[in-house]
Amino acid sequence: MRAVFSKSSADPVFTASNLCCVRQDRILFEAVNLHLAAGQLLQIGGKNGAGKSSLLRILAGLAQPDDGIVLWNEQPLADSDFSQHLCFIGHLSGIQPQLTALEHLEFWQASFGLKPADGYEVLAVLGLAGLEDIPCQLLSAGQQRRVSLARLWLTDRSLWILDEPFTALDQSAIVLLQRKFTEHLAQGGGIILTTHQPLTQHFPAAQLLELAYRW
Amino acid sequence: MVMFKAAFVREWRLLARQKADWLNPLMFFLIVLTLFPLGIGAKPNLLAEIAPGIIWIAALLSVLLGAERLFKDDYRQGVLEQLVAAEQPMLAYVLAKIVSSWCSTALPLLLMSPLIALLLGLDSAAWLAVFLTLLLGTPLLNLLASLGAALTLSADKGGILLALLILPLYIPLLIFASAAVDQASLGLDYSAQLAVLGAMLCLSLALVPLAVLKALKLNVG
Amino acid sequence: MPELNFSSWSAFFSMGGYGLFVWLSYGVTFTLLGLLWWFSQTGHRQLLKELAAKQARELRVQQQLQKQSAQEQS
Amino acid sequence: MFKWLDPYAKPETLYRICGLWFPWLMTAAVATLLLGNLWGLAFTPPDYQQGDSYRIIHIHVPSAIWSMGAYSSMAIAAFIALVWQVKAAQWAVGAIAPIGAVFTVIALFTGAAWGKPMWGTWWVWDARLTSQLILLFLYLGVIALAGAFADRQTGAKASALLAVVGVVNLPIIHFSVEWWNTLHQGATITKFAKPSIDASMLWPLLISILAFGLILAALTCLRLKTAILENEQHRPWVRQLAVSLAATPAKGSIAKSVTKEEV
Repeated sequence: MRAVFSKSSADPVFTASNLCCVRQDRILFEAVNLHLAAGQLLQIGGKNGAGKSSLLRILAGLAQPDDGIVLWNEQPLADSDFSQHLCFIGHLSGIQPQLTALEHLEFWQASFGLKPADGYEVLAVLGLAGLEDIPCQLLSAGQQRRVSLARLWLTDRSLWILDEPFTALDQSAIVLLQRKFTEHLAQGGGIILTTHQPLTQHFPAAQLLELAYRW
Repeated sequence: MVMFKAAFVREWRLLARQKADWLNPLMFFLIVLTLFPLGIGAKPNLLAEIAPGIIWIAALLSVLLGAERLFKDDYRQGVLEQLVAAEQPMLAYVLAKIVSSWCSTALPLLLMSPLIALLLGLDSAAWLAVFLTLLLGTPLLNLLASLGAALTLSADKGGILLALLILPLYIPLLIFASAAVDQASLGLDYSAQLAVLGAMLCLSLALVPLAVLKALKLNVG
Repeated sequence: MPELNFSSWSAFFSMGGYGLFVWLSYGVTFTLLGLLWWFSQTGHRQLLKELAAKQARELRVQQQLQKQSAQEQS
Repeated sequence: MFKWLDPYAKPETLYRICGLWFPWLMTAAVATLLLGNLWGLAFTPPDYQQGDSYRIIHIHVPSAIWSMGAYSSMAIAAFIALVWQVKAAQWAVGAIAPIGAVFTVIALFTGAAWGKPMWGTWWVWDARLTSQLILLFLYLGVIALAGAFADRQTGAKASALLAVVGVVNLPIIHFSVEWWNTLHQGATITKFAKPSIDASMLWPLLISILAFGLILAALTCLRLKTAILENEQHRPWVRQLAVSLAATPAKGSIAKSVTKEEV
């Protein structure tokens, strides 16, 4: 059911070399290199304003690097089928306050090209039972985040790029999400995320890329 | 197609829950129409003569008024960046947006056109011309307005800028549509003007959604 | 060589009665073109100055950081 | 198509080329402008119908021609920028737009000043004047859009897209305005007869047209240089350039520093 991430698990399928990003005439970062193989997790750390989100947007193909290149299966992102393997959840939740959780799931399933699944089940797993059909503006920030993360339970895509997925989540939700990560990695998927949470405890093999704040 | 349906249904739900979004431009349209006779004078001959211009200017202003919100929420809440990142069928999404915006802003205008004709003292032949030009012209208004909305999506002062960019592009539409109504009120044939409007509609139906798509992508990136 | 059309300076300036319009047009044209040139030119210089100032600022920050690290070491 | 060009070397080379060409183009522009205009003002006979007022033609026609020319070159640059992602073309759009807008204003103003003695009024809704006015709106839209974004790159790309949309619309607008004009043509407005211009009057006009073209080219070079620096300011070559130019200050700043020391 899952898209094949790589031929042999040892090869990095997702590499970025010599990335440079300039925002408002300030060099956020330069000469950033990274690579990710099947079943790997990459954590990007750094102070506020160090360019973590900008790096994620470049890796997701949303923004163009000012220098350097991002490769998927040895092909530049734009020429590859990268976007069909990507699930990107940015720091914006993608939640429309007037719509209910179920209606969100419906839209996401269609936009991922998936067959409609049982939304109630997914939402119950996320601890949102009983909140499925009320407008999201009535949910708390943490509950909205859970709705937003429900996409990870819906999607069959292999590379997840997540910007601060743990924000606003309580301990039980964090554990839930980490378990989902473990499951995804075990199936040969890859995860790139930014977080200030130390992850090496749960994911000893996680790579850590620290972006320095620079002038 | 699945995406089109999903996006369309989503848009309808939003419109049903945010009624002010489409009701306010409609009220604006009616109020502007009332202002003209009050400002210029209500002599029936004069009104009938300037009616085509008034109706069309009011229509394009009210469409512009509702245009800014078109992609704004989806942009602010990160829906657009997710759609762009996952290369989901964006064109279907764009088309769903344009169609639903036409249904919410222009369709009511069409339905109200007999009332408008009554207010401005147009006879039934002129009303038919108003109806037909609105039918052919308003999709064009919505297409171009959505392009303006997409272009100014991440701009600092989107609203007024949107009007500035798009109003000049409306000029051909305004010219041919009001000329058609003019001809009709004189009892002349106006099929040529309708044909021109139809041609412009076909051209922009083919090109504008692509430009909107491009504009959305570069605003998100 | 084409011949001079006007017999005197005053005839030249009055332009057969159309002097106001002719000279107004030429005046506005040359003023606008001149302004455009001037703004483009000063904009370029201004930018270069700003870039130099920005680098000087960066240099000061770096020097400050070096000083701090030297103090911490000693 | 242009991908093989080294992304580093290109803006730098372009900057050098523009710097090399600008003085020559500007000198040629000033020389031809003076030649054409003086010739047209002082050395040609007056028009048998319009008297000396027709001498406005030597700035009106060139600015009108090149306001269109500037828009088309801007749109070509915009098309290249959008299709082949050439950054230099993207910057050229922003560099040309203000020049084109100024040309359009000149054409409009001189048209009005020419119309006053001929038509008895500053403004008539003549097809050409009206399309020129709409062209100005299109230019203003491109300029306003370019400056409306917090992120300069987004602004440049959006205005490039708008320029392309505008150029598709321009013929439609032009023909619809022309058609509208024939429909609403008032009896009081007498159009100019088809110009059958005498050779003695034609030469200065041609030279003036050349002059405005040279002005467009020269100012584009200058503004493009600024745009290159602005967008490439984090590159080493720009940093070196800025430092080396700052090390040799202009006369004004020396005078200032001297007075400061005296105080």
